Amino acid sequence: MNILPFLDILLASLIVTVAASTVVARDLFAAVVSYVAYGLLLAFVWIRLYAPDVALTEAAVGSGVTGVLLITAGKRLAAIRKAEPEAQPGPALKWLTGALAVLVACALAAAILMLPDVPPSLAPEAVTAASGPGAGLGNPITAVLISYRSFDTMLEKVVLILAVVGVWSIGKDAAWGNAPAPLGRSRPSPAMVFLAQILAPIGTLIGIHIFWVGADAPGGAFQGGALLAAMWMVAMMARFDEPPRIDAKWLRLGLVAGPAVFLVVGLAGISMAGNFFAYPPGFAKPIIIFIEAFMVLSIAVALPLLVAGPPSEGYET
Amino acid sequence: MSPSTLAGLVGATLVGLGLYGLVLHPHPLRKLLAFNVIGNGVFLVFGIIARRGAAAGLSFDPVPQAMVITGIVVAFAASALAVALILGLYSEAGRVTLDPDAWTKPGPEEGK
Amino acid sequence: MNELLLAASGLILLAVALGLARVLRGPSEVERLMALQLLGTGGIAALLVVAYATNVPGVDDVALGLALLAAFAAIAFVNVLEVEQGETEA
Amino acid sequence: MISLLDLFSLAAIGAGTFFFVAGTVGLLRFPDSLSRLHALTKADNLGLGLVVLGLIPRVEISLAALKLILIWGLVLTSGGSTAQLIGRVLRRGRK
Amino acid sequence: MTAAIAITTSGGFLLVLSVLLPVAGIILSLVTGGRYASSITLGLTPFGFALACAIAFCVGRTGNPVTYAIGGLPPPLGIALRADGASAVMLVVTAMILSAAALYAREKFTTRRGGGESRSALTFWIMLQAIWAALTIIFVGGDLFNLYVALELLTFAAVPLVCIDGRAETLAAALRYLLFALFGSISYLLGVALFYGAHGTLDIQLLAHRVEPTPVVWTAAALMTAGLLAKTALFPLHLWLPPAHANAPAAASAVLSGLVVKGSFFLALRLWFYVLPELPTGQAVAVLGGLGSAAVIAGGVLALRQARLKLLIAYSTVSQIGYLFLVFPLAAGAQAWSTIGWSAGLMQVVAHAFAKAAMFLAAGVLAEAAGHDQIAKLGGAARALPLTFLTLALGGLSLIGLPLSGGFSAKWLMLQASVASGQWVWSIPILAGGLLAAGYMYRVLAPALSDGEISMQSPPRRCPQAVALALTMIALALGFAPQAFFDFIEIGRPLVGAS
Repeated sequence: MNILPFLDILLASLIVTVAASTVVARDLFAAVVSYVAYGLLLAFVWIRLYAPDVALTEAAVGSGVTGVLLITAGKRLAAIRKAEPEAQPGPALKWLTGALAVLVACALAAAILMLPDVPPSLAPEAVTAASGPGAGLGNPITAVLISYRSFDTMLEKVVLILAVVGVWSIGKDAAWGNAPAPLGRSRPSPAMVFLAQILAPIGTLIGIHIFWVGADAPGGAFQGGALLAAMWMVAMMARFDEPPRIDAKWLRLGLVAGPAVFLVVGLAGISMAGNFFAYPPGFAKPIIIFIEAFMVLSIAVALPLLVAGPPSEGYET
Repeated sequence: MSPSTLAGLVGATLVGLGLYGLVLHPHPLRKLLAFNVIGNGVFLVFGIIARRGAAAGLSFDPVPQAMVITGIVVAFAASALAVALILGLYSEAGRVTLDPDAWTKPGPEEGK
Repeated sequence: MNELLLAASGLILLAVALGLARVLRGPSEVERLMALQLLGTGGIAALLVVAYATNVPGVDDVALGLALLAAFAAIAFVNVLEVEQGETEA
Repeated sequence: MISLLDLFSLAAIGAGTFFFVAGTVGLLRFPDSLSRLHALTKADNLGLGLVVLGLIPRVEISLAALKLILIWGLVLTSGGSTAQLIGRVLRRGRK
Repeated sequence: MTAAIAITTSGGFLLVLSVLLPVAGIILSLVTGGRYASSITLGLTPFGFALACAIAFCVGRTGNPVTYAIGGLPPPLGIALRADGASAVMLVVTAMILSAAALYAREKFTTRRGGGESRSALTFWIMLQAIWAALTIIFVGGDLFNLYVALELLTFAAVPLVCIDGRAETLAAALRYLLFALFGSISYLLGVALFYGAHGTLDIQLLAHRVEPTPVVWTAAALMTAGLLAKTALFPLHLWLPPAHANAPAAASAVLSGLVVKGSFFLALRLWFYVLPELPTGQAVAVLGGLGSAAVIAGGVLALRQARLKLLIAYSTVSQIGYLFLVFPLAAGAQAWSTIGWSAGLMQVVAHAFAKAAMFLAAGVLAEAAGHDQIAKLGGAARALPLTFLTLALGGLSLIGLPLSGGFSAKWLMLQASVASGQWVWSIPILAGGLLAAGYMYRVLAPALSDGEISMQSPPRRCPQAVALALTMIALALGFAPQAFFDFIEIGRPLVGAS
């Protein structure tokens, strides 16, 4: 007897149930918590799909940091929801939307079932190229992210910068330059301080470890950077550290370090390897790790700032 | 049914569920949650495509997996911007409705 | 052997997922978060067992990351509750 | 053919599973928040601990075993501290 | 070898530089702080314009698209950039309108000498450069996933511009815009996933050779199109556009209405005319044309009912976007008339970009000088602000489609294509839209030319007025575009001359 299919079916039904409760839960906070649970279960699914790199990213970014962001917002907004009655959509609209959703889901499911029997794949090319002179990495996903599709990855870092500036821009004019509001209460409880003291150093080590092994094993700049970001947030919640002033020079430099180094190395590629964003054969791996190190820095700086929100008026450093 | 097909069907269901929530919920944070449900459904579709593309000694096709990693980070950035807008709206107006009529109706200059 | 491991992992997953009923039932926010914490821990356990039964490489690092994030999430959630308490006190 | 080591693994993981089930039952059935918290912490720590214990004989490299223990340690520390924190919140909420 | 179709051509490096220039500008602006952001942006625009012209020159000289394989890694594993005639034109237009918007905004979003960095200035200049970077990638990108990242970049750049003044109303508009845009991106991404699953590549040229009319491809195309329609604000997905465009500062409105919505429209063109040209798309393009017609009418009618000038111009955008989608039925296939349809579509994109940007800038001058933009209270404004109303009137000329303007060329060519292809039915919305545009332009101009006496809060500034007028002059000058222009935009289009 083979149990694996049953496990998969269990997992699938759990995911759908939790997603449904995210969508239909009456209580706002319950919906948010359901969503975080959904993210955790998804990490499990990614392992079942042989995607440990994605599982780690989903756990760190999709569930961890996003979870904190949403739960904090949900907690603040749950209070007003009761005060403000919302216009509920009428039954006709509900049925219509439901029918549309079912239609889309069915069409999509049919399309997925009709994908070609002999699936196309770039895996052979990626494996050959990843171990070739251009990259020299054991983890083909890292090779795809930093070498073949480096352009995507650099632009995605620019997206993070824009998101940070966009979040800052929602603050007040008078508050510009200030730090965002602190993440924790003014006198954190001893238990939290204790936990943060233990967690932050261990977590930092694990984050660096996951970045470092990323060249050859699951992990990499995204995952390592997200773990470091989480640890910085822990330190800020326990008030070891405060959110930085948004006009701090080091903060700006840290934010742009990843894309800036990527851009400079990409430009240098034309003289070193004959093409923009090409790496000279033989030096590819050290260069990739060099770029990744700065990307880790940028991610570790950007994610906590995105959660911390716009600069705050009431708070002076 | 193979695990990857199952995951694909789950992905399709998630997209449908999220779409329902995105259209119907009046509260912007609920809309954002629904959007994220859709997003993860889409990532799962990438996931099964990666899993189907197992070849050359790999259990997966690395290209779609790399795209999912990029997508997850972008989706987080989007959620952060949306949350900042929702909270900004709340602190500015004390409410978070998206209905445009609600903003234009009580405006004193507009009414005259 | 592997089948038994998978069965155990399925059981753990089922158990902690049933605990998620607390997310909907509440009644308070603390309860919802407790169910989430149980899911986090149980998820790590089930993940480890499945990974060793199906030989997916690199899962120990994923589980390590998950354990770290479970702790992070727990801190963040309690922090959310505490900030609110602090405000009501003041 | 099941070896003694395998038997040990199974027993430990089985016991771990039991604690998770028990923890869930406690979370769902216990009448008040504090006793639910109590059930949850026990399940967390013992359940995961036993599962890790059962898996350790099955890993080849000692580094992986170390990682497993680290995982348990992390969950233990955070579980304990958060239980205390949640307890605080609950007690204050009751006043 | 598959690489044969995507090797780097001479001049290809210009494409990479034109993307990296604004990216470098963003990085520099953030590091040096808002005080220098405006100088950095204004300093880079001439270079960006020169690069766009150089790319256009390379395309025109060889008569073939300019391509570049990034990192020397050709598709399917690598990413290629590819500029054809249409991309080159869009690059030049983007550089011109962004430069104009930057000049216009120079005084408004400035930092006082000795003062610290200001919120609105830093946001505006960084987002302006980000729009530039995103649009450049959208116009030259050759990989569907790369284009997804560019679409997201565009969203993240455009949304903060909408709420730059921070009022609750604008925050709500920005939030609605963001949610629509996110839905659009995720729907697009789902289509990308299916394309990859079915054909194992996302490179537009490779995909064009591999696609077959299977249900998977149709589903993917439908999903991507739906997402792009939401981002382009095609009726009935237009609800987010008017509040967002009407509430942004004038310079931002001009860019949003003139260029940003064209970005997602351009991707729709890429999808249907570059990825799927070999497929029988008859019914699909008819649906798009039908939605476009509905948008022309609905947008025009709604514009007639607006009380505020900026809202009226925003609804006029909804209507003019409708015209763009008539290009799908009118340029489909490889008939002689489809060339006319293609010319008409591109001309409409370009003419509307200039005219609408000019009108939003003019509306900005007016709103600043008069302190409001209520149409009913504009009596006599034309005498106080003659240049501004000249701009509005001439821009309106192009929107209506009166002779000797870019808008006239576009609509005349559309009529020709609909007659030549026997698709008479499309000429109804083309003509009706012109009448509606005449109606809403009359609503603006008639009170302004009347005898009323409007009180000016501040004297109008000269430079912004001149910038707006220059843009509208370009929109008119497009009416004299020579045949060489229409030949140029055909460069690199699949199926051209195949019949």
